Amino acid sequence: MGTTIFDIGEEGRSALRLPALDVPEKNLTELIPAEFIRKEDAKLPQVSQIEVVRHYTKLSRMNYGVDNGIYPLGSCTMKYNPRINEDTARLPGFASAHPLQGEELSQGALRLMYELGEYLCAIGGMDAITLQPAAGAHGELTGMLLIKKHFERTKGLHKRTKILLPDSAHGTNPASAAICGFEVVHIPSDSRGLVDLEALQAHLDDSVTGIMLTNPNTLGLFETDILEITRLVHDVGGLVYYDGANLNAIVGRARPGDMGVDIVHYNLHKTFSTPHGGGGPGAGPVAVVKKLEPYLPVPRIVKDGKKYSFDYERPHSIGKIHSFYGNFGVLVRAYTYIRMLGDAGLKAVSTNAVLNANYLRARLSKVYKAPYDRICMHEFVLTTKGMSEELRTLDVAKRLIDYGVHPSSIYFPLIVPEVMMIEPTETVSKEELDQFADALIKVAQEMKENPQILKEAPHVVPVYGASVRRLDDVRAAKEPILRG
Amino acid sequence: MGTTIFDIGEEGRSALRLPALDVPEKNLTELIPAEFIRKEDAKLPQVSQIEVVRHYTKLSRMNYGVDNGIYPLGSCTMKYNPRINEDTARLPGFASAHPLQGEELSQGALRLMYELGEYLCAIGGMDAITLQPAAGAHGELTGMLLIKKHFERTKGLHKRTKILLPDSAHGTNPASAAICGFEVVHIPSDSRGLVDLEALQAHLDDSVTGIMLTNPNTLGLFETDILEITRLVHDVGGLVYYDGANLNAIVGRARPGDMGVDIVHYNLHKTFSTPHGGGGPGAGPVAVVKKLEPYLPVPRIVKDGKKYSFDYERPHSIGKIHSFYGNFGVLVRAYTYIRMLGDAGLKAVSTNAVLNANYLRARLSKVYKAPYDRICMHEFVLTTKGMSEELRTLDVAKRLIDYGVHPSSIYFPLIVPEVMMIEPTETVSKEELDQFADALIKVAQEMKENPQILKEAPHVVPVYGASVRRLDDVRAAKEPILRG
Amino acid sequence: MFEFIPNTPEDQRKMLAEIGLKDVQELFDDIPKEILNKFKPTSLEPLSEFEAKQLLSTLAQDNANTDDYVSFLGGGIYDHYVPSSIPHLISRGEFLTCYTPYQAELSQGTLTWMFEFQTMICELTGMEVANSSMYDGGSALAEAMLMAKNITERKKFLVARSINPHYWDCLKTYAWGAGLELIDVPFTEDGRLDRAFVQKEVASLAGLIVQSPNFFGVIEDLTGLKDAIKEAFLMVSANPISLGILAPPGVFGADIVVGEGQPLGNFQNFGGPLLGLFATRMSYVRRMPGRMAGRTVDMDGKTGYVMALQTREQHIRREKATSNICTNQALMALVATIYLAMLGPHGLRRLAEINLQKAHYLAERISPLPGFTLRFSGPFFNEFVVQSRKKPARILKALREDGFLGGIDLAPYGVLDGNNLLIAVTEKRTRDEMDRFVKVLKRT
Amino acid sequence: MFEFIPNTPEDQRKMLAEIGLKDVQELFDDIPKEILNKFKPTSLEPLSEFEAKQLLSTLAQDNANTDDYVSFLGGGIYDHYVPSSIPHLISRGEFLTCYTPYQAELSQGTLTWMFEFQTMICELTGMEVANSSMYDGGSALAEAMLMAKNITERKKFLVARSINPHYWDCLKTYAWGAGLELIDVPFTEDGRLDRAFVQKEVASLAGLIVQSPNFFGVIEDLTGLKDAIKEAFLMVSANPISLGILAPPGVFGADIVVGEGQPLGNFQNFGGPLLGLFATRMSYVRRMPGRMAGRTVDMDGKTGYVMALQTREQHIRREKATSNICTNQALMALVATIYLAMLGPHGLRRLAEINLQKAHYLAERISPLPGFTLRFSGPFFNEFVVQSRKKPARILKALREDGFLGGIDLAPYGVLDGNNLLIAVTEKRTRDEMDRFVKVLKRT
Ligand SMILES: Cc1ncc(COP(=O)(O)O)c(C=O)c1O
Ligand SMILES: Cc1ncc(COP(=O)(O)O)c(C=O)c1O
Repeated sequence: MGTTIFDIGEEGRSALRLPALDVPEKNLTELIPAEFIRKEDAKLPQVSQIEVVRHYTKLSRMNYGVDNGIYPLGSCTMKYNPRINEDTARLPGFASAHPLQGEELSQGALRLMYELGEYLCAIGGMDAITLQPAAGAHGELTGMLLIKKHFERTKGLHKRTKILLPDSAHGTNPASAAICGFEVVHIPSDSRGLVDLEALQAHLDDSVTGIMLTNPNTLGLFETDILEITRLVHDVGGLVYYDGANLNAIVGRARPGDMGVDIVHYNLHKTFSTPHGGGGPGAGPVAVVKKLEPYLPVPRIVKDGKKYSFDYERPHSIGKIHSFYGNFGVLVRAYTYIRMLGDAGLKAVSTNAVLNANYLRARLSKVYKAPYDRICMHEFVLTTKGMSEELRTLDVAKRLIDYGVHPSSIYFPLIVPEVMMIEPTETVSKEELDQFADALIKVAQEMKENPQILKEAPHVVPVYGASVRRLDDVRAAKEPILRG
Repeated sequence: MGTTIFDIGEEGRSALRLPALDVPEKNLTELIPAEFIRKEDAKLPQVSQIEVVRHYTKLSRMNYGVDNGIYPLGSCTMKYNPRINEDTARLPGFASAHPLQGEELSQGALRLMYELGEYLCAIGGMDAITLQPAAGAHGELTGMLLIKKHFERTKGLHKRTKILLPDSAHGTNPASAAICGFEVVHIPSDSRGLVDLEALQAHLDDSVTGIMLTNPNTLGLFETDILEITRLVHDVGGLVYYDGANLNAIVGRARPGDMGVDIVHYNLHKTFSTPHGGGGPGAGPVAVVKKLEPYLPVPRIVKDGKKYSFDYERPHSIGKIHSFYGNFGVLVRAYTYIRMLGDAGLKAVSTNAVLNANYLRARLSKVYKAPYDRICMHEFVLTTKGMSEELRTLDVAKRLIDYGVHPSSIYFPLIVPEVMMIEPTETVSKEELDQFADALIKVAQEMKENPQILKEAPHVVPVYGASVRRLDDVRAAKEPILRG
Repeated sequence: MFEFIPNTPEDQRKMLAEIGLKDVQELFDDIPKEILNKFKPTSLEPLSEFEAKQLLSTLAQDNANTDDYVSFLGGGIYDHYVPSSIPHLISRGEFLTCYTPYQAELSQGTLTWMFEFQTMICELTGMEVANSSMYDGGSALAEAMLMAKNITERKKFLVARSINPHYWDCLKTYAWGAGLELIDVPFTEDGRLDRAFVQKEVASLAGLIVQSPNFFGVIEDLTGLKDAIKEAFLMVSANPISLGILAPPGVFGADIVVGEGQPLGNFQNFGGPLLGLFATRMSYVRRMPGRMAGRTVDMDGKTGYVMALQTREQHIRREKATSNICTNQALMALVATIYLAMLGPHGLRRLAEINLQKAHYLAERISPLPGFTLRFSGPFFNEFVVQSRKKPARILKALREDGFLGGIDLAPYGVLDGNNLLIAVTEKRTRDEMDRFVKVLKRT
Repeated sequence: MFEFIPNTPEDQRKMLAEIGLKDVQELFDDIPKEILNKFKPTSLEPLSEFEAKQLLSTLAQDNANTDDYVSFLGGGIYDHYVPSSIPHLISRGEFLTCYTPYQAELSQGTLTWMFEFQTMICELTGMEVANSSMYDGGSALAEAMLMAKNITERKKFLVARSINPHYWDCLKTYAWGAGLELIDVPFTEDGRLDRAFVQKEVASLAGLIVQSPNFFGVIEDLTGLKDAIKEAFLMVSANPISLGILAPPGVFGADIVVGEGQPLGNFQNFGGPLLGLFATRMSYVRRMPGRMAGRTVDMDGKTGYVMALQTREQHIRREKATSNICTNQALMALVATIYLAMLGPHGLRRLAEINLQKAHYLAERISPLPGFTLRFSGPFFNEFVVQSRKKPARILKALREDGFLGGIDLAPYGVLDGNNLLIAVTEKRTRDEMDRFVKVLKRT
């Protein structure tokens, strides 16, 4: 372990023969002034093709993905990534299309984007959409820019400076708002784990641009007062931004648009099954109500008769937020998924996502503390607080690894101490849920009987499991070694 | 471990939705007599798609392939399988072509086969070829049938009944000959490890159809008397069959056709880099000298101007030996490989295959006994005979697994006791050779110092290595459980 | 240096030093000079991967394929849908680049799926034991014949003339090689085996070879056949997809069941690689060709798998082996395993039903057309023979121009008089495609 | 049941019993009835995988692609050859289906390649530290601007008008959002940044943004720029392939180097997913956006990797984070890592040379043609602007009919007067293709 590709190979090896230069070769300095020419080659690895294949095959085996077992990261919706998505995204007409080849030669891609936009609007109950954002946070930023544009256009920007955020919000929410210069005001959660309505009201005035709301929230709870919240915010002229990261809980049965929200982002890499790729790419389309449509990024994709085209003539648009049209390849995957599921499938997604979460909650809340012990949506939180003097949730997570399953999200949301945030998704079987629950229950027992084994976890185990023992994060922060 | 797909899933699950039936559905018994209809469904697994993907991903991780490290099985040429081969073989024009779509619509496939035949003839120094055999043994059988046909046509079959085989021959050789009813006569090897010329001569008379010769032989030695051997066999009217499984040793620098052989089979899954697939598919084209061409299987691929076609009008052909034209997808891979290498690449293959083998031999013969300690070709044999009272080569092999490398072939060829037959191929790096040699040398030391650890090997180790401990073969033979 | 060969000149220098040689040429001193001097290269220049890809793409584009054409071709190879998961899974290096599981502890993946495959093939065929693959449907049938010969020690075989003529050709070749006698069994007007003929030839019979659905797509009546031929072997070649609805040959007393496994999730591959299926009775297991995985335990008593009954095989038994097969069609068997796991029992049955229903839909629309009749009256699965007034070549040409691979002209096979087209219909064919197909037929 | 959802009705029943509910509807009781009642479905019927594949294939066929056309399109996205090994390796489920390496011990594969990637990007750019990806070249440039603003606490940026106009559009959007002032720096007749203009605007400058090779393909002269702007940030966007032969921005004192990593083995993907590259000085590492892997040791002292300096990131620092980025473009960074490992130092240099030589070959053949001139005199890499007498739309149409994607018409960008075509040449273009291209130009 620890071996990088730089530790492999020998001077002079290469893994790819280049096509022959079939034009007369000129002296380099005839073409480029000598002072612009690189003096020393970049120190890249020198390896043959088999060494590349072996090295990255080996690295892959030191990873754990959805394909390896349950991966119940809360707020991440680590569902199965159908292989058909990969194949459709790699069709040459998609993978080898150039973004500037012209509308006429891109009708298939434009139609796909147009229709995907329509589907997402229908799923969200919204009026118009941009597919440009490359991830959820990028969508949030787009949303903040839309809010800013709205108040600029309606001449409210001078006094409207604040954005309200429940304290359970994901870190990207405040970070996105901050880029636009909005002042972030945190709204506490109440004992139900929901937005504290009184606290909200206390902050509502005409200095507010709006609220960013995650629903179901990051505790896995549906904001039951959402109609009241959106009304209150609208009453002071504010806009409601809906973080749709948790759409998996309600897809096919309830729509943000019917809750009074103005802007919503979707995470295609969560709800719509596109693979997470070790951290990305994703896609974070943003849908809006009619009145915000003029501000959406350019180009928009429009349809005229049977012809699709890019519309750049949008004087009030916030402009572009991606070099081209967003993560098109991710859009192809989501399109494929939505078409395969249809309405019945989409509804089955939320049904089973919520069922699975509640089943786990029912089994685990007997052993761990569920701070909000009630029917949850697609995910729920537990805490180890009070279960041990010496052990933390981190130790529980690391010990879970020894049982061949991936731990849940931990230490998020910030408002629950020693939290585990568990989202099984609809694509795990009951047997896998039981395997995960059994492991977690076993670990709870070990907390009492054998705390040392948790502290030393994970242990290195065959086939699946850790490839190293517990790693020293502190050292990595103190003396960062960030390149070889 | 031990879990099969049948142990997973639940009644009612399925991993694939079928296309809707878009024609009016009739009652089954209107279409098929009731007595022909299956009463009970086949008991197949009932699993969702994610369960399929997880199960087979997990199974794959319990395997070790060329992609995982050195795989020095003697006589198997476990070289790197370039990924480009997979991509060219899966081009729709190849993978989704139907064998009976007609010559006119198959010109690309026919051209590929025609040209591959030409290349293989040129590489082997032969006159004509069939690409039909699906593997080496299938090629051998084809060769035996050609010999039989030759003597049938030349009216020699009544007296010619024997086939000569060096005792170092691969088991497929005698088995293939036996199918044709030939009597197998074993020729012993002499002290050099080569065909004993005297013994050969003693058996040469007009009862002989010919000889099956592997060259370099399975001890990794070039039959230095080959010109003499082929001459002697020809002198009594016999034919020489050349088992080309070991062509990797000489490709690009010497040709069976220049050694006086009449028939040669190639193993495309060895010399020409097509993947072994867990046991197949391979391809075993058979090339012949001019006089045997009329007997080659139908159809032959012929070229007329720019047009390629199938020729079935071959009255003296032995007939068909494959449902269609052989393992076409394997042929595409070999074609790709040969075109990428060109002459310079082919020569570099044998240079480095032989260099690597000799390097390992030089290092290892200091510790293990090399029964034929001289310059070898692409492979060599060692024995553990005399190194330990209680340990066998099997134990050495199993212990090697603990070091993360794949053992060599063992117990073949049969003429060397406690043999290891080591073929590194040209595609391993010196570092990997050293890693393998170091491990084998370490194990030799352990044989003396810690025999028990060898007996208990392999141990279950993380990332790579065994997924189970040593398995009970005897039990599997005594009480065979061959299905779940 | 070449991308597939790691050795650099410096590596070579170090290695030669260890060996005690000066030059790589010396490694080849054992090869007689006369041989080396005769060497002639191929005159091929090396190509970069990109150039090779371009070249192969050009060749591939010179073939029709069933993505671009709407295919009604069958005759042993069928245009079924291959689920995306399959190529993805079998492309994993650990499946693709390993060999025969010689070291069981490093091959539990392969051995486990082999065991699964064997189980599934037993289930499909109604037999007790299956091997883990043969080369193809044709050679599997030939191997069945050789096994029957070995067990019965007889040489006379009856072969239904309604079997796939490509298999029939293979049988002839093998039979000639092994000195066996093949007697053709004719078929009757319904397209099925002439049972009366069989009755007359039972004496000293080694076995009867029959295919169902046969080459004409017609389902043979296997009832009572085994009784009729007594101790002679009943060998049945079956389309595995059809076994989703058809009673398995095992229930009719078959001794050996073989088949072509391509339809089980394998691409058509211009006819190869294919997948030979082979199953028999447990009592014959030690006479059976081909590799098998068996369940056992490891030193800790944990379940694991090994290659079983290797003493049948050529590397141990040599000229007395049950077969010469060594390298088989493992990867295609893995494909079939995953395919059957994906479908499950209900899926396989439904798939068979869809094939059946669609084929009958098309047959019913073609048979009333003037100039076309269904050739046989027997029940059929997903394939049928149409007799036409016009030459099939002309009809196929018209169809081709409209984007159809319209079927197989049976003229070259010489088994049927007149103009005959073999037409197959899989689940991939839509009603719309079939209706358009019929329109073209009408026009011709 | 759906193939992606394992639960059977029986599973559901058991689970509901454990939860203590009767019906799945009860799980959704928290959702206000008014909301549920308003729900409207999309009216999409489920499709089988086969049907979906057919549908998507139809859509894909409705796009040109650079397999079927000979492409001279660039402008930030290039038709380089993608080696087969790359899609195969990144398709391994363990790479494809994992997420951000939150549990380092189960993510050593991802963390190791991140570390490798960071190292390679440092090597290419001549910088000290790199993150593990941004969304794309455009947003990477915008993030560089935000970082410069945060560190310098200034708001005025000079932006070379010769940068990619798509990036320029992104900068405008971000700048407006963050309240920054952007001043365009014109370019001179050789197609390069007007240095005199820069000199005049140095006061209270936060940073200068320049691209090299710039949008016109011209290599900017970066010498002395950092000295000219003093403590203001020099931000350079670079084409990573060009860095095989061009002196890295680091040697010219760049503070931040960004770029579009698509050319490093990624498909063109109709413009996404792409790969934002981002590198800076070690002294700014704690102000840098994006994820990074760092080397550390495990409990046994063995080397391993973790996510480093997470305290910069939004999940800890929230509104004070260096960026809002969370999900990034990891898989594309893995592609780039494998690509650079495959090429090696000599391969990358040679690849850059081939691009350069071929582009110049074509430019030299176009420039003497009547009605065509090279627009700029400055040195260029693999792309150049041709000014034409005729309208580019007409020229492109003629080219298209001959199978060429002939270049980018620069009219819509409004940065150049007259008729201008941007033409890119990669290693995939053969001399024959270029000669045919020139013939078509001659004809038009
Ligand atoms: C609730 C919530 N909002 C926003 C995000 C940010 O989405 P992304 O990572 O796609 O930028 C996440 C991501 O995990 C999230 O869980
Ligand atoms: C020397 C030799 N001959 C023949 C064969 C048989 O080839 P195949 O396995 O392709 O049938 C082998 C296979 O290992 C071999 O090593």
